[in-house]
Amino acid sequence: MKLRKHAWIGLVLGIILVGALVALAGCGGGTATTTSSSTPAGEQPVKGGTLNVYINEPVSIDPVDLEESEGTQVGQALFDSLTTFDYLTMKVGPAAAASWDVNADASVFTFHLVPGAKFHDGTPVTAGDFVYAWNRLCDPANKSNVSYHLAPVKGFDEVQAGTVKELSGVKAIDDNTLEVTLSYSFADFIYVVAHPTLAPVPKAAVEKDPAAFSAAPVGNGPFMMDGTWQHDQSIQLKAFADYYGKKPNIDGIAFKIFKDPETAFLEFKAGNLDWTMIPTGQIKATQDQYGTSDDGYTGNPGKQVQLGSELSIYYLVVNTKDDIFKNPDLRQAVSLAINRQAIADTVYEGTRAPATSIIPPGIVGYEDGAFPYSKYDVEAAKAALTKAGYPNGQGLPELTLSCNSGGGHEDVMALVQADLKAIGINVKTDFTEWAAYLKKLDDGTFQFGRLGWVADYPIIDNFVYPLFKSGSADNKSKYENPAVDSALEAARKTLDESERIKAYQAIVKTVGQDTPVIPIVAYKHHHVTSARVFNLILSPNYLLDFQDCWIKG
Amino acid sequence: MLTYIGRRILQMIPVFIGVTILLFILRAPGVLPGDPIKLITGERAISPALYNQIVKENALDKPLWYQYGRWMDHLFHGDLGESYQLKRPVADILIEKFPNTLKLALVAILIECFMGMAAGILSAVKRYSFWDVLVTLSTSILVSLPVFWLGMILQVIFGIKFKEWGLPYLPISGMTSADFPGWVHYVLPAVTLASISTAYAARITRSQLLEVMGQDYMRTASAKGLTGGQVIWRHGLKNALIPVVTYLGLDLGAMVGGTILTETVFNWPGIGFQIYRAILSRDWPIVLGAVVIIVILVMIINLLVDISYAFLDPRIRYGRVAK
Amino acid sequence: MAPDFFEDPRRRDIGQAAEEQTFGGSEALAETVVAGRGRTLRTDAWRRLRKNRLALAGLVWICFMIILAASADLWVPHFFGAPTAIDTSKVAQQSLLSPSADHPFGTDKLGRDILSRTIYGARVSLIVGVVAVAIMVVIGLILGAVAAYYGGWWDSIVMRTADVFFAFPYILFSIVLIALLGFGLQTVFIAIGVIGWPSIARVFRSSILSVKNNEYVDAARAMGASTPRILFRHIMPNAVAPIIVYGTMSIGGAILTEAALSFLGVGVQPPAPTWGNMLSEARSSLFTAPWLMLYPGLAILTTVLAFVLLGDGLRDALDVKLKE
Amino acid sequence: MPPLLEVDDLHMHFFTRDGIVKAVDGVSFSLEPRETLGVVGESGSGKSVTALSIMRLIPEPPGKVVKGDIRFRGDSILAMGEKEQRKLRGNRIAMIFQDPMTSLNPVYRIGKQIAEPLRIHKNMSRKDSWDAAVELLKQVGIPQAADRARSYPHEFSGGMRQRAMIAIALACGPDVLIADEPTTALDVTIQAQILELIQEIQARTESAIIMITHDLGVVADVADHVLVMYAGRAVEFGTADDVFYRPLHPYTWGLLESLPRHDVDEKGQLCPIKGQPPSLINLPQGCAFRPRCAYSQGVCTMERSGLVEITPGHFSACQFSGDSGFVEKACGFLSRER
Repeated sequence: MKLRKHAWIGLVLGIILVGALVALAGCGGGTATTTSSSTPAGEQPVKGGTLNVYINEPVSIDPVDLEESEGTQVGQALFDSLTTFDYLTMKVGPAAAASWDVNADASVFTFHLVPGAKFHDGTPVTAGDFVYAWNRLCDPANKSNVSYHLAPVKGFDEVQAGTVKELSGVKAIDDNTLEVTLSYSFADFIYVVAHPTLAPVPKAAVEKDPAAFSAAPVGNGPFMMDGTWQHDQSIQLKAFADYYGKKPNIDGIAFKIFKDPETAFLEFKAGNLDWTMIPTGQIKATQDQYGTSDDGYTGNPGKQVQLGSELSIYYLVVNTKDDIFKNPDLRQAVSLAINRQAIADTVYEGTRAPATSIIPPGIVGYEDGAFPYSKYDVEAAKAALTKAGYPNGQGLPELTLSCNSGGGHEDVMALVQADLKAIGINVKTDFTEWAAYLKKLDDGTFQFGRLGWVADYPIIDNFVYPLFKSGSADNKSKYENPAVDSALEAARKTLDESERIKAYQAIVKTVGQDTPVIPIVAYKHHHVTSARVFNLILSPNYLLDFQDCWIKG
Repeated sequence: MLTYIGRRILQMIPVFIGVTILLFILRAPGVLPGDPIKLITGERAISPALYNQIVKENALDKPLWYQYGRWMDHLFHGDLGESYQLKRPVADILIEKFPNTLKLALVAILIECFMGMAAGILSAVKRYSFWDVLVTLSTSILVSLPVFWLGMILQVIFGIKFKEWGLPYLPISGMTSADFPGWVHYVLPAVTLASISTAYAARITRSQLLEVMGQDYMRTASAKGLTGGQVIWRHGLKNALIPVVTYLGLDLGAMVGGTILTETVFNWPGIGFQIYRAILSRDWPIVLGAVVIIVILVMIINLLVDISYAFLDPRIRYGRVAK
Repeated sequence: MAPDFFEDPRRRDIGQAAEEQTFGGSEALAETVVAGRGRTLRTDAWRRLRKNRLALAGLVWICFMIILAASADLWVPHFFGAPTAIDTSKVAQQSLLSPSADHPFGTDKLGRDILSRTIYGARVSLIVGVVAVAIMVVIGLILGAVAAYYGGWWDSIVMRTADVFFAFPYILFSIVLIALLGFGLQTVFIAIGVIGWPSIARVFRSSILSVKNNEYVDAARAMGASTPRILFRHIMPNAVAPIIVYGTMSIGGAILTEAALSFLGVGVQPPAPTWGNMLSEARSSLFTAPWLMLYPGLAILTTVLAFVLLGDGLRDALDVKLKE
Repeated sequence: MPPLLEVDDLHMHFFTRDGIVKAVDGVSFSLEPRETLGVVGESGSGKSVTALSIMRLIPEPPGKVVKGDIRFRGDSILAMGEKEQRKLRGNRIAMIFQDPMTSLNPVYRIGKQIAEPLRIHKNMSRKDSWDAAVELLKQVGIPQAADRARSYPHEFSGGMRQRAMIAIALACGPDVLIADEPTTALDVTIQAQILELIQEIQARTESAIIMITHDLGVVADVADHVLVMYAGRAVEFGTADDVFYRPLHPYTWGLLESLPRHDVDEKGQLCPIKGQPPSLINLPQGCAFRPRCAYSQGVCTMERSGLVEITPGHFSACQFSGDSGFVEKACGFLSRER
C-alpha cells in the first residue's frame, strides 16, 4: 500500500489509540474506597422499596420442581412449607403447620395447619392442598426432578411406578389436619417437610392452566407474583397483603436473571442490584470496598460481604473398584497430600474452608475432623504411600484425575495435581464436558474425579445415606460396606434425637477411615449486599430471608 | 423469476433434510457421550420414574428412523417437542428467545450499514489520505479483535469507568433495567456484535467503490458535468453497494445463530446462548428445534438477498441465467 | 459479474465474501507504465510485498511470535517459570501479583507467570491456526477439485454438502463436533478444519473452473495427459495464489475461533496455557487484576492482525481477485 | 473573435512512483465552429489524454498541466473554477467515449441517463427531460424510442449503446463534441453507420467535432484538419487532404502504410510500423520516433524538431520534411496512388 506522507500520522494516531486503551485497562485496578458505614444498631426497619436480587435462570419456580438454588430462592418467597429450619437456633420451627405430633416409632406425623391462612388468590390453605401438591410432585407425568423428597412416604413407589395416582400415606383428616404415614421410621422427616418444594398448591389454580401456573405460581408465602416470569430477564414479586405470618418490610423483590455472576457483578457495581454473587477473584477487593458481615450471613451497610458456611461440600470421588484405588492406603495418601488451605485461599480467596469431613459445618451434628485423613500432612502422606506399596510413588502408574470442564474446577485440579506430584504421584487431568463426565462416573470408568454435594436438609443422613449406601445411585465411589449399610438403617429408626445424631456421627467416622471420598473444601457464601439494604440474611442453605430485611435510601 | 424462486426453494429441501439427518445422527444414542436424560438431575441420580416418563414421551425407546419420522411429522404440525431440562415446549422457548436475538442482530446490521458504508465511502473517496489509512488500519484491527474481549473492554470503560468518572454511562447487561430506557441496552451489545462485520462492510464498500470509480460510466457521468459528489452518490454507490447488500444479508443470517459470544458477555436472553447450553446438556429437543428454525431463517434470508439483487441490478434476470 | 455468482450466492460464505475484496486495488496508470519488465511471478510478488509496509510488519510479527514460541523451552522457564508450574506451599503469596520486574506481565491466581503463559499460549494458537488451516485446505482442495473436475453429480453433492455446513451456525457446529470427539488440542483443530473446508473448496473450485476450459488444458488433455497430471501441472499453479491468500487469512480466523471456544470452556483444556483459556480465567478478575485480561487479548489481537495484514499484502502482491 | 476552442502548448504530465509520465508534451491546435478535427495516433500517443484534459477529466493528482492553456471562446478553462468548468462539461463541450459497452451505467434506464445532463444544465423537470431524451433517441436513429428509453444498457446492442452515448453527448446541444475512438469497439458495418450519424448530426447542429482515432481511414472521410500525434507530441498537422495525400512525417507514412487499402489489389501488403511506442518516462534523445524510423539519420538522435510549417497550413516535426526530394522519394508511391 502506498501511503502519503501525512497518512503516517494516521498510523501513529492508531497506535496511540491502542496505547490509550491499554493504559485505560491497565489502571482498572480499582481503588479501594471504604464505604462510610452506618451502624445498623440504631437503625429501625423502614417500610417500602423493591429489593433487586441476582439469580440465574431457574429451571422452575413451581413447587412441583424446586430443585436448584435459583428456583428454590424464588419458590421460598412465594411458598411456605409445613416447617422451617432456623439456622440461628439450629431447630425446626413452625411455618404453615403451627404444630405437629409424631407417633411412638416416628412413622406417623400429624401436622396442624395455621388456621385462616390464604393463598395469593384468596382461597384458604387446607390440608387437602398439601395432599394435592404432594401427589402432584410424585406423579411421573409431572416429571419432577425432586419427587425423591417424598420417598419415605408410604405409597411413593406405587405412585412413581404409575400404578396408582395417590400417595396412600398422605391424608387430610380435616381442613387443618394433615396426617403423613411413612413406610419406615424416619425421625428426621420434620426437617424434610421444611423444603419449599413440599409446599401446598391450590388445585383450582393449577388445573385451570398448568403452564400459566408454572409461569406465575399462586402460593401461600409472604410474596406473590407481580406479572409472570420473564424468562432470562426477571421475575417480579410483591408483598402479599393477606399473609398469615410476619409481613415483610419491603414492597417487593425483583429477581434479575443473569447468565453468569461476572455480568451480574458488573451490574451490582453499576448500582442495579442489591444482592449478588461475587465472582471468585474479586472477593478480597470487594471485602475491602464494602466491608464484611460479622456473622457471615447478615448483610448491613458497611458490612455487606457475606462469607458464611453453606451446606455444600466439594470433594474428590475415588473409584473404590479401580484396580489401583481399591487400596485404601493409597486413597489415604492422596487425601493427606492435598493442601486444602492453599486451594481455599488462592482459588476461592478464603471463601471456602478446608474440609475435615464429608459433612460441612452447619449440619446438625457436624464434627470437626471426622475424616481423619482429611488434612494436609506431607510426611503422613508419604508414609501412607509407602504403606500402600509405592514408596515415593515408585511403581505407581500415572493416575487420571477426571473433571468436568467449564465449572471453574480447573484451578483446583491444577493444585491437586501439583500436590500429588510433590509426594511422587504423577497425575494427568482429563477434562470432559459435564455429560460425558457424568457418564464416566456412572459407568465407573474413572479413577478419581471431582463432585459436589448440596444438602437438601441440614441433617447428616442427607449426606451419608445417598453417598455411601451400597447400590445408591449417588454412590459414585461404588463404596460397599455392610456395616455402614446396617448402621444407616438403624440410625434412621433411632427415635431419640441425640442418640440418632451419635449414630450418624459414628457412621461418618467409619466412612472416613475407608476414604471412598476425599473432602476438599466446604462451601462458603461469597455474596454481597448493597449499601441501601439492612439485615438481609443469607442462610447456610442459600435462602435469603426477605421478611426481616429493609431498604433505606 | 417465479420459476427461479421455486427452483431455489426446491434446492433448500435437500439442505434442510441434510441438516436434520445430521442432527439425528448426532442425537443417536452412543454418538455423543452421555445420556441426555440422566443429565436432567445434575449430580444427583435421576429417579427411574422420571427417566421412564421422558423416554416414553419422546419415544426414545423406538428406532431412530421412527423418531425422525415422528419428529418431522410433529414439525409439520408445528410441534417442536418439549425440552428435557426446562420441561417447557420448545416452541415457547424459541418464541421467547428468537426475537431478542433478531432485534439485536437488526440493530447491529443498522450500525454496520451506516458505519461500515460511511467508513468505506470515506476511505475510497479520500484514497491514500489520512482517513483512508485510519479506516484501513482500524478495520484490520476490528477484524482481528476477539469479540468477547472487545465486549469486556466496552463494559469496563462505558459501564464502570464512565460511571466512576461521573460521565454518562451505559448499561452493561441484559435487555431491561429500571434505570435506563430499553433501547440504551442495545448500544454496547450491538456495537460489539457489529464490530467485525462493520469492518468487513467498510472493506467491501471501499474496494467495490474503488472498482466502480475506475469504471467508464463514472467518467461518462463526470463528462455530463456532475459534481464529484453527484458522480459518486448517484452513479457509484448504487453499483458499489450491491455486493455490500449481499454481505449484510448473509451476515444477518450468520448473526441469527452466531451471537453466542456477545450474548454470553452481555447476558442477552437470546437464542445463541440457549442452543449452546442445550448442546452441553444434550437437550436435543431445543437443539433440533432451534437449529431447524435458524436454518430455515438463513435460507429465507439468502433467498431474499438473491431476490433483492434482481431489483438492485437490472442485469440479473434469473430466468436467463439458469442454465 | 459472472452468472455463477448470482446463480447461488450461498456458495460464498461471509468471510470469503468479505475477504475476496481487494483492498489495494490496481493502480492502473502506474501499472501500464512499469509493465513489461520481465520478471517471474514470485519475485514480482515478493517485490510488491516488500513495498507493503503493513504486510511486512505483519510478517515480521509472525516470525517474532514463531521464534518466541519455538524457543520458549530454552529460556522462558529459566527467567519467568514454567507456564504450568505451581508451588502449592507458596501459591498464596504468588497469587495475582501485578506486573513487576520478576513477573513483567504479573501472575494469575495460581501464581503462574502471565508472560510465560502468554508466550506458551502462542504455541497453541499458532499450532491450532496452522494445523486447522492445513486440514481445511487439504479437505477443501480434494473436494473442490472433485467438484470442479468431475462436475455433474459430484459437483452437486459436494456443493450441497457445503451448503449444509454453511447453514449450520459455525460456532455451534464446532461445539457439537467437540462434544462428539472429546476435548483436546486435536479436537479443536479437527473441528475448525472440518468446518472450514467449504470455503476453500469453493475458492479452489472456482479457480479450477476458470482455467479448466483454457486452451492449454485442452491441449494437455489432447496430448493424453492423465487427469491428476493435468490437475497438478496445469491447474494447481493457477489456483495456488488464491489458496495461499485465503489460507493466510484463515489462520487468523482459526486463532480467533480457538480463543472463542476456549473462552466458552470447550476448547483446549486447562492447565494448558492458551490465550482463550487465559481470557476465560481473567474474566472473574476483571477489576482486581485487569492485566490478566489485557495481555492475552493483545496477543490475540496482534497475532491475528499480523495474519490479516499479511493476507491483505499477499493478495495485493499476488494480484488475487478471488471473485471470479 | 477568439477561436471556439484553443489548445495552446498543452503539457499534461503524470507524476507517478516510477517517474514523470509526459503524456501530453506540447500540443496546440484550435477549432472553429462546424469544423472537424481528426486527431490520429497509436495507443499511448496522448490523444485521449488531450481530449480528457479539455474535459478536465484527468484526476489531479497524479495528472498536472505543467504548461500551456486550454481556452474556450477565449476563456481559459484551466483558470476557471470547478463550478464554471462543470457548466461547460456536458453542456458546451461533450464527449463520446470509446467503449459503449462499459460507458453506460448498468443500473439506470437509458432514458434517465440521457436526461441527466438536461436536468443538470437546463434545469428541466423529470418529465420534460424524459421526453427530450426520447426525442434524442429518435434523432440518433433508435426505433421505438419511447419504449427503448425504458430499457437498461444491457438490453442494447453495441451500436445502439453508442447511439445512446451520442444522444447523451448531444443532449444539451454542445458547441464542441469530442469523439474518442467512437467506432473502435464496434463491428465494421456499425462503424460506418455511427460515423454517418456523427456527420449528419454535425450538419444539423453546427457543432465542432474533435474526432480521435488511431484509424486514418476514419478521419479521411470526416475531418477538415488532421493532427497526428506521437509520444505526446504533435508530429504533423494540416488539412485532411494535406495529411492524407501529401504526408510529410515518416510516422504518418507508417500510419498510412498500415491502412488496409481497398483501392489497390487485394494482395497489397499491410505494413505495420515496427517496434513499440517508447516509454513516456524515458523518451529517447532527439526525435521520439527515431528508433522506429526507417529514414533516421545521425542528426535525429541529437535534436528534435518542433512543428515547422512546410507548406501553408501544413506542419511537420521531421528534420527532413522541408526537403521535398526526401519526401517525394520516401513516400511518393502513397501520394501518387491517392
